[in-house]
Amino acid sequence: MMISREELRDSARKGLGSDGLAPDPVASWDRLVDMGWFALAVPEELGGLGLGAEALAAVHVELGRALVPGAAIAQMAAIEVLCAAPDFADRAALIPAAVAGERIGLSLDAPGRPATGCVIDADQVRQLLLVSPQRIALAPVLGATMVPTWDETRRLGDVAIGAETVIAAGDAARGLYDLATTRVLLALAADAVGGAAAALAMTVDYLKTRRQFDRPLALFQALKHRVADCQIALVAAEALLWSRAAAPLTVAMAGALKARATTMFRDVAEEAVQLHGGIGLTAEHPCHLFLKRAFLDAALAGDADHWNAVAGQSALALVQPAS
Amino acid sequence: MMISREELRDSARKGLGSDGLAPDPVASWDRLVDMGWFALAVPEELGGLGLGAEALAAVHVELGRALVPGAAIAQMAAIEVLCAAPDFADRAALIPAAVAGERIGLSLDAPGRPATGCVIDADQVRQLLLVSPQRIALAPVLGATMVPTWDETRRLGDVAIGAETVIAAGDAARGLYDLATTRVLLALAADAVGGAAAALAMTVDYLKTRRQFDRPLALFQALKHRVADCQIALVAAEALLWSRAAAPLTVAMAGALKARATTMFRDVAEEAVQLHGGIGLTAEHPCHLFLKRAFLDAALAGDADHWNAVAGQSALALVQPAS
Amino acid sequence: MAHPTDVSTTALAGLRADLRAWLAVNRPADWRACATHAEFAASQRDWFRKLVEAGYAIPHWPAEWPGGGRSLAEQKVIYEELARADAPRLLLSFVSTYHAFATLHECGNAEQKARYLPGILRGETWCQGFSEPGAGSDLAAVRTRAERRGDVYAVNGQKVWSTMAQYADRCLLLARTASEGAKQAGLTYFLLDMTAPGVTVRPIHQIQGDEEFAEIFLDNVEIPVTERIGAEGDGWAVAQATLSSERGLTLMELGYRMRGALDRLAALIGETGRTGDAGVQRDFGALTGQVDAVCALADQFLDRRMTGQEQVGDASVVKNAYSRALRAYAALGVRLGGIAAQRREPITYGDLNSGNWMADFMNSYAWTIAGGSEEIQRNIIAERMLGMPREPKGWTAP
Amino acid sequence: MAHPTDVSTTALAGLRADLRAWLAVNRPADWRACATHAEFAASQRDWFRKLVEAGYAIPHWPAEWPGGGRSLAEQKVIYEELARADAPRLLLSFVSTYHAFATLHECGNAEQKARYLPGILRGETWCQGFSEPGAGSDLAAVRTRAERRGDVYAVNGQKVWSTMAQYADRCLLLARTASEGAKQAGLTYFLLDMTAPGVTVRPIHQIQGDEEFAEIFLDNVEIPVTERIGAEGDGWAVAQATLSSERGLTLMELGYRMRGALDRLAALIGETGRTGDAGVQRDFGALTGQVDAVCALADQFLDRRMTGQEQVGDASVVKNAYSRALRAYAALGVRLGGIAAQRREPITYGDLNSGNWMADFMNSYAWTIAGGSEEIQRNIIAERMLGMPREPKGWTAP
Repeated sequence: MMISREELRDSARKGLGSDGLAPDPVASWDRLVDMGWFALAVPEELGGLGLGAEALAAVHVELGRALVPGAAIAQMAAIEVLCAAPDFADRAALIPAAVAGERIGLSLDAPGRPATGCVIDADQVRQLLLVSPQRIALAPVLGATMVPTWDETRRLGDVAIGAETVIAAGDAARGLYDLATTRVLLALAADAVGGAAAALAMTVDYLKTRRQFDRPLALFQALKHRVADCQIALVAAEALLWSRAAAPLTVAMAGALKARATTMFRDVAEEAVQLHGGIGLTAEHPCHLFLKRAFLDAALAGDADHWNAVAGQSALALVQPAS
Repeated sequence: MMISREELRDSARKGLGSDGLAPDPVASWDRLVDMGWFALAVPEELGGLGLGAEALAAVHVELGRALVPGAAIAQMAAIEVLCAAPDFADRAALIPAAVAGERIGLSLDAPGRPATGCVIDADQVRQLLLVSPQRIALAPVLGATMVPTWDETRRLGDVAIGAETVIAAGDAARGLYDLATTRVLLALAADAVGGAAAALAMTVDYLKTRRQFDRPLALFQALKHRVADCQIALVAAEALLWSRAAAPLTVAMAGALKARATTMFRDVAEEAVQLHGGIGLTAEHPCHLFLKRAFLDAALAGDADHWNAVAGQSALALVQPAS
Repeated sequence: MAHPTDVSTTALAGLRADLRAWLAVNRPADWRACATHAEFAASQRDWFRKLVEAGYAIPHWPAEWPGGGRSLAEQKVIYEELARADAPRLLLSFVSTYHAFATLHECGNAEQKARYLPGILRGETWCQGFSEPGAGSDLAAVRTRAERRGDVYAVNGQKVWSTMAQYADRCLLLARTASEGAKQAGLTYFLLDMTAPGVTVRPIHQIQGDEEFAEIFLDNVEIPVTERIGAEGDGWAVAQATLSSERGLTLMELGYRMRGALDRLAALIGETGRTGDAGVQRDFGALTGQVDAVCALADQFLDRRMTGQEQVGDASVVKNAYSRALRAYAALGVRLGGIAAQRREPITYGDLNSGNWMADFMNSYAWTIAGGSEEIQRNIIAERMLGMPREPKGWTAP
Repeated sequence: MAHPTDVSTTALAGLRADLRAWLAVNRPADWRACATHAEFAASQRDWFRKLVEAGYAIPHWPAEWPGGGRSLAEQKVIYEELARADAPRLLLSFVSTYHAFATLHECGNAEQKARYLPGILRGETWCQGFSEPGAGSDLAAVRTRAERRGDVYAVNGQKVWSTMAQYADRCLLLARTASEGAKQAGLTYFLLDMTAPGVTVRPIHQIQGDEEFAEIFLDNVEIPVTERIGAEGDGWAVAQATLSSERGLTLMELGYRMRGALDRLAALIGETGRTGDAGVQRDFGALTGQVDAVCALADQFLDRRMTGQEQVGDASVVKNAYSRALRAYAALGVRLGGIAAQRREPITYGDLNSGNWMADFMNSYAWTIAGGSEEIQRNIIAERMLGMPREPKGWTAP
């Protein structure tokens, strides 16, 4: 990509840095618009930056790190699908509007989830892009019922939709489905890597500061080894993320990455709460926000059970059993 | 039981104590005979001690602790099956002979194992008791092919057998199958508890003695927490063992116990090797004997995958799905 | 405390039958429906009153108290049956009937006993003021100051993680009266009236939405000298009496409750169509084995107590085994629940195995962190059961 | 060592194509069939000779050596292709071409270089004499004594865990020449002729049946002063040069080999009829993700080295991630293999992912214990990557 991972990271941190953890939903959506991130994957001929998966991942790592609320993952994937559907006439107006922040929901065919359920920020979405391997369609959102969610940084809702406009079917739909799915899975993996990095850093800082039995907790070897284990898992998941972002990606590969990264985030966030001790159990400390985001990341767009099975089946299918 | 767990334990330790770990196979078989353990479960009217599952478990804990070689588990289960088959005329001669040490093999219908394969001490067994839920039969052993085994304390072989004499069929066979299976599973769980206790004690001693960076390894908190984890798993598995030995036992319950205890033994033995460092990798140190016995215990008579699935199915069958 | 008399099996069976019959009529069916923690506290008061009237609330008190004088075997039967009937856990009265009772009974003077013990049966509730923001698992590090001023002590400081302190009438308070010498030697034990001027209680908002714990702020609170238990400097010893007042019954009860609640997981497996999933069968089967092992362990622990064979560290093993199983139970529920489990449902107060999987999962941390974290328990097991050396006291950061 | 020149993508592709073609003809097909460790050592010698002749054995040496002067990117291509072709790992010549070379190249004098470097290319093998029975992960605790007696040092002591020392011609020896002052300051570095009188080598019988390591006993062995590297007391510094000579290439190669060997597990799943077992599918899928992550991590590590971005602790992370994946790989094989996996099959020398599951499992401990145990790596990660405080040196048992 023309803009490096590091440049995106630095610009994201600069942009988000002053807002603190889990910033205001409206203000941070505006900030994403202002920073031009919804144009990240839009081709240059359509007025965008024409960046690819690596840029996408770099941005979502930072959004995860700061626990930024909202539906940026869905918005960016929806925009990318529209950009890849040249025969859809309405996109000429839709893309610039979406880049400017008008919300498009994304409904990805995923296990255990109705097409109109679990839409992030459902009550603010004007249109819903329905994505399945057989068919891509756009529908107006007529109303939404928000459901309380454990993750306090993402608001889920069920929507009622109007008449659907089909954008693609057959092979074209399959291609767009693969695009949307790999992008969403990659973005969720990136979110998990960023979230885990922040949760771990917060925990290490806490252990260095907090004293018990006349010494900082960071001096207890058993705790040191546990944060070292978190670090190993985090760095390995991050390496896999960048390696996957740099090369063409199948749905199964993206799923395996998402399973690995979100499981790692869960593990790190679980350790973060335990290692924070009592303070980690109070809603006044941000520790639990990571835990809850980790669990929602793990459940969104197919969980580890689903994607690990897909990865296993896909690896088994490649091998002829020995005679 | 009339003889307490503690009395059996003490007598076993006294009897086995001087032989060291993994004692001579022939001498230790003779010792088992001398101590009268093959008569443990034989009813008093047949000249035995008439003891039950708790005594059986107490003995096998000690055999596991000392890594005693041989087929005591099969022998004792075979004797108990014969004792519970009053219609089988030959048993009048067979039982006293077996109690006196003449070897009877036991072939338990188990997943992934042919009826005449994986017989312990196959080349010394004169007869083989074939146990399946449908049919219990006895057959002369015509020959044996020993196969090298990783566990150096138990020798496995495949046998060729002659004409089978049916001992029971139908409901009677089912009852004897359940008896043999629960006894073997309980005994393997006991062996695992004993083996794990010895492996853990050896490891704790090593950590207390061995110094690195000018202090005993036992002072490193990360290592302390790992042996504490082993201790928790061991004590919990042992409590389950005694609770199961004290009450009527289904095959599924015995299987779940066996899965839990042998998995715990594996975990403890794996940690034992790691915590012994380099010395744990040499065949000259006994550490590896526990590891290999743990793995064979885990694989014999159905592995944890098998028995946990049986336990899960059985627990699911008991519950009506909520409406 | 209770006299461990030799109760015959027949008598135990009789107790069991009586209680079971009583529970069939009197068990509150709707206790899970409380919409607020305050409502739950009220339902706890009702339930405690019923149990007192029926003679099941204080089986561990001496025989001179109505419903007291029960052997440990009888107490076990009572808790088994409460768990079996899925009756509410006794949360609000727990500190009163165990901690406050044991402290007063063992260390209080005649006046103090006469003043407070009858009140407990009338429903006066106590909370515990031990933990502090800076102390956590290190009790000796208590910094709340009590300064003698004539007939009173003036107390200043802050307590935290006090179970249901916002509903408590009185508090078992540990405070520092001297800062020289060994840290333990400077502690003194008080009985605090929660309505005294200068006492402020703030419930702690827990991450799953409960308010089971509270902070207590003490701003120049005056405690009469007569409300001191033991002498100045005896606080550490008195606190040991408080802490050792309940051992094992709770974990046995909770183990049984978890075993009963495995049905919820089984139902979830059915509802999500995974009955035939071999991996789920195995994971669920392994969990049932883990829960069974916890129950066996808790039973064994109580049996050993009854026969005087309890050893140092035994309690830590049981607690750790329980807390892990609790976490594993909830984790399997969260996993199987998938995206549906991420919808926030109203929590159930006082239940650790509610089937509200995310809430259960977060609630399980109360067992791995509070009352001596898992890390502290592991130290105890390694050092006191396995005889590994303790880290020298002088170890500090370079 | 090698000059990191800017090799074009085309040149790399050419190297890859050449090597691939060469390997198609020259890769020994039967290297897994060795019946003894000695036979394996002989096959290693043959293989090294072939690689030297073809110019692929010492890509990291300077350009004046035939086959040297390759960039790190080129070295990576070479190891990728060796792994891809399932060619034998370079075990016997590893210490010679990496450790001995780096030590001589960086710290040896002109005479020493001239005497020993050409020998390595002719097939002289070296072993490493660092670890001792009492030292383990604590290298500074070396106790083997070297005493100056005129023109020689008389050396007494014992070394252990020396890879293939029983086949080595020479040894990189670390010994103590002074016992006062800082432990590190008393160490001196020697080049030892393994045929010298007083040297006895005893192979270590490993638990899986291999004899990859040996003990070295030194009984009044005389080493000429000219065979000392650096000055007396420089041993610790010289040893750092030895230990940092290979970083990353091996792990990258081993990661790729493990990824290739996933096929063995897939075949086992098919053979045991568990292709449709949902739990096995998930566990195998998760393992493929774990192995892929290790490969990505090793690649990233090498990339960072090439661009000068390597940080302290990076190597520990890669090693730990690899050793865990290796253990998980073998553990899944053992589990799926069931009772059949408990039959002892002849081991395959030099292969960590042989499909002899129990042997592979036990072999994996060499990675979690040797060369800095996982525990030491975790300390390094916590202290040097995450900045947590080190335990004070003075901490000893009470």
